[in-house]
Amino acid sequence: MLRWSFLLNRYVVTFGTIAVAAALWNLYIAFNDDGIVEGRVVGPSGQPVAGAEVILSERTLLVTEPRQRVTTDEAGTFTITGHRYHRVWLKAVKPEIGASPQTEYRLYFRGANLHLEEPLRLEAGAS
Amino acid sequence: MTRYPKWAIHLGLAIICTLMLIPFYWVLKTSLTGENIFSYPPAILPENPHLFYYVDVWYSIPFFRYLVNSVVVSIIVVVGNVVLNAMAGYALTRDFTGKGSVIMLFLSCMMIPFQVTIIPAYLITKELGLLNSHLGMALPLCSTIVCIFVFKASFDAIPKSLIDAARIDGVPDWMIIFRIMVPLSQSAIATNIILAFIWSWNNFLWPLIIIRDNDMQTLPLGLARFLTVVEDTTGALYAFCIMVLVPGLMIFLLAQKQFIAGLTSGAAKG
Amino acid sequence: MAFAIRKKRTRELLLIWFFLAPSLLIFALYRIIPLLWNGVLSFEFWSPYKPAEFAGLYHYEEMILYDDVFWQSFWNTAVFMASAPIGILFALVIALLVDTPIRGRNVYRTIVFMSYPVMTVAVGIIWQWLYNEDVGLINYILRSLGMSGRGIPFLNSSTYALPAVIVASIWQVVGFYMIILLTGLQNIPQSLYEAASIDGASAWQRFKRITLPLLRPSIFLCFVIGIINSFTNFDLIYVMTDGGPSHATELLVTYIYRVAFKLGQFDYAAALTIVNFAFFVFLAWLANRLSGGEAGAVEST
Amino acid sequence: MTLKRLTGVAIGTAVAMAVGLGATSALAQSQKKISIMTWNIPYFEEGMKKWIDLYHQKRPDVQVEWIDKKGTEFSTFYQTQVVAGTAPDIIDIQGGLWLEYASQGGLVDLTPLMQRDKEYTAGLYPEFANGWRFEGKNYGVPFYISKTLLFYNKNMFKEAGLSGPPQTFDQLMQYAEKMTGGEKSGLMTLNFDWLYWPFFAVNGIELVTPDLKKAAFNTPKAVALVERLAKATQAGVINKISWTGRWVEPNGAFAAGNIGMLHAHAPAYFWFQSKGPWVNADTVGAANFPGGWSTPNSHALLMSKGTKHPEEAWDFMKLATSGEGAFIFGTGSNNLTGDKAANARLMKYFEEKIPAVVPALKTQLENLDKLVGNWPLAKDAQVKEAFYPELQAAMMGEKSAKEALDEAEKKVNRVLQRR
Repeated sequence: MLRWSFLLNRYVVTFGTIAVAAALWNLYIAFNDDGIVEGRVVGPSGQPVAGAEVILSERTLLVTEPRQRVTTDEAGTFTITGHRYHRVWLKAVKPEIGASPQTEYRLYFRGANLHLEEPLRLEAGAS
Repeated sequence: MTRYPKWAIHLGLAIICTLMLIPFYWVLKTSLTGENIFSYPPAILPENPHLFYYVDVWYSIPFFRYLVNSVVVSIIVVVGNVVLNAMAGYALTRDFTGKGSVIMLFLSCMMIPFQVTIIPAYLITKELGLLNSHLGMALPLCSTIVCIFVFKASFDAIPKSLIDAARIDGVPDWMIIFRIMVPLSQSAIATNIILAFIWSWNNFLWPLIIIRDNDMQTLPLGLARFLTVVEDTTGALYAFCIMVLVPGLMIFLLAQKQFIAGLTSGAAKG
Repeated sequence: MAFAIRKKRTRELLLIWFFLAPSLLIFALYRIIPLLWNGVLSFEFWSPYKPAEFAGLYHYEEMILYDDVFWQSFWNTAVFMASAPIGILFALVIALLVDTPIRGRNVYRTIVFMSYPVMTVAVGIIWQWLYNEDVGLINYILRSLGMSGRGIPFLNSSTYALPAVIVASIWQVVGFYMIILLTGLQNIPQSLYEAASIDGASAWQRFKRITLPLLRPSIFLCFVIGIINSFTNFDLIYVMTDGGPSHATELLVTYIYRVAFKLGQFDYAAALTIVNFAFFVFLAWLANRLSGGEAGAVEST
Repeated sequence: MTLKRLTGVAIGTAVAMAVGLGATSALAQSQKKISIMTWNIPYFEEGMKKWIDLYHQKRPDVQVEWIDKKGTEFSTFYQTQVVAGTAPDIIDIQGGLWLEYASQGGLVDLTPLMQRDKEYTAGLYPEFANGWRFEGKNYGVPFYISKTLLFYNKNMFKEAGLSGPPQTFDQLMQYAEKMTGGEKSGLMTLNFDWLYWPFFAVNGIELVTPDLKKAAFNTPKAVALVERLAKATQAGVINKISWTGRWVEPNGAFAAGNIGMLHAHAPAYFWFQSKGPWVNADTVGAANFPGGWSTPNSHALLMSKGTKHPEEAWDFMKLATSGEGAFIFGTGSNNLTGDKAANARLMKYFEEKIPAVVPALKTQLENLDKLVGNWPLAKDAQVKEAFYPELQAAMMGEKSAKEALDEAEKKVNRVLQRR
């Protein structure tokens, strides 16, 4: 029983805690890095917009490059899967209504799942 | 020892610590906000702090790979310092002809700046076949003069009677060293660990010269990634500085108790 | 019997040299051979692309007779070295304060030491900003207090640049000094102070009679580190000012690097290296002569 | 005892890690290999992959190694490699560093290759290609180009009642004076290499005689100019950082919005734009320096003398500096290249993606006959070192213009005459 007590010194405890934390974090990542982005697109007055195009872009040096496009369904929701970035830019466009400003979302790891609390709001006239 | 009131000492130390901490605070603040530090007037408190610059650092360079390299090199350096310096330090506690010259030689070696030795040192490392290797990065730092003297002083402080007694009992030299002297010099070992770690961890120019392979780079070499001229990398640069600093601080905090004691015997028992 | 003693002695000598060998080997490979290489090069015309030619004293003549920058960096190095006592004094005050039995002194020690493990490049960048003429914190404070109208261009004036760099360098190394002094302080037996108190010595007298003399080896070690610093402190200047403005902060070591790798005169840089080294050896000899016992103390620290 | 145990564990870990890592790096050494060393473009990773893929279409059997170093450590690393005989085959160089290598025979003369591959050479701008010519031989092919221009803060111009950029040097100084006051100063220039030389060129001052043997700058006109600039600097009309800062400080100051005009090269735009959210086409203008003078600050690809595979390296150089390869580089680094066709494509790309930078980029291809500050001096670095600190001292008011120029003349002549 006493044999294990030598493990109770600050070196083992410190590095052990770090190792455990790193392992837990990696475990968390493993379950949450499917690269899913879910959200809704709404019009200027807040009504869901079907058939809007949502563009996910990545920033390369100074310009943003579109990487994926999806279209919203009846309820105005959309799902992007399989992105591999830790910073994504999202923009929704529906030519008849307008466009949402391109917004940056930063993530804690590559391919992190993202559920948008706030819907992308189209602004009339913008493109 | 002193008759000053405690609050005065606390006040004095608080002022000094504030002065020492201001640059740290600014590095930390900028790493959390990424604001242009050349804007005026400077914002004293961070606005909208976030950790995403640390994420950027992690992905901008192969951080984990560099970290592993840095750790490997530092471990080699630390082990080298502890073992080799202990040996040299022990040798210097004994009397022998040429001792004075050896000490003078060590002292003058301290004064040769590394920058003037780059080319020949590179050629030598090439001859040894150690280019692009962890050992090649570590070797020049594997024995350091200050640390040799720390060991020497620590050994000097061990009562002669103890060693003589062991000798009379017929205990061989190497056993005296490892069974008596080393256990009594924990503080010198701690000192060696901390200093060797700091020096190796922050070493920049030498790895830069001898490493060509991207897979072999150490953390300080990642700095270049954050000093390019076309991108705004201020926040990431400072986040990077913090990330490189943390291990050094951690080692210091862990070994602090022995460290302070180690330098004690190093400095005063001459 | 005499034979046995001699045999034992031989074995001991073997052990001693065996123990010294690895360290000596490392220093030979990475310090001494490169220094000799520099020595040979300093008498040649050499570049990476051409075979060497004998040059005699050409480079030394150039340096001493024509090279103003050499002389300037020489004096700057001397000033840098002479500033070491300021840092040590500052460190001594801190060490005395954190040596008192107060709560949280470990926290104070850690904070003061914290500047030492920081990458020098980071220290340089942050101090560059602190000193900035328009937006730097120091000028911001000076202006907020109404002490100066336009900002002081610390790093851009040949008057302030060297002191400014020295302050940053002291900031970086003061924690290291403090630890050394603190350990020296802790080794002074309390009984000495008690005895002095009984004799009615004042705090100042106790400091002068007991603390200072017993702290001399530690202080001397700090000096040695300060002197090494002035010879090898390259990164900080390289990042903060790159030797400017107009070589106002050029030290010998930065100048040698500049000459070798920026101006491509490796042969001339080698001559500078040799002079730099000779300068140090002279200093060491002088220190030895002046302080007698003290140098012995360094040997044993 | 804790420490002892720790040491044991540490040794074990270190050995295991070293062995593991060593094994991976020991693989694959037998193939033909060329290496390219670039100058502080670590972000070009993806583009480099594309380059190598393109290259492998033509030469599948050649491995390509990429090394990137920051400008400050570039020459240290390179010259060490040269001494050891392991120099990278291709190097990307900026400024005058190459002159010293070329004059000592450290670089491959590319003239025969350029003459052989006429189609490739014809696609380059002759003015930029000639910038890499030393004693009649071409040592480099232009890789990406930039030269100095004048950025101006339109907000400050408006406040001062000015419209449009200055056309003459006198106007430049007057405008700068008008905008100066309080925190604001009218003019700023970058000073590294010879970037400030247009100030001298516009006033008809030459650095050296045409045979490059003697200093030619110490004239009454030059003294008057230096006095004028120094006075303006003392008055804050020219911001002092012009003579002391390197890159971050001057561009950072412009980004802070307190500088009327910034004399810098095109890449500065991206940098101060990233620091100053206010920067856009409506607030920052770009124009040629009065008289159209500019100092090129271009990069070229050069070949080390020690290369074992000159043909393979040359193919890579051509790929990187023309056609698709050049376009990849332009988009990957936001630069213009030395290839005319690639630039035409790049301009379209920038007009679509970053229209704000287009005016600045346009100046880069204008007045190509008025490039200054690019003398083929074998001791360029030493001349710079002899000249600039004196000029700096005069600008900071520590020496009179006359004294400084006299001293500089003496030093420059000494460098030019020394062996």
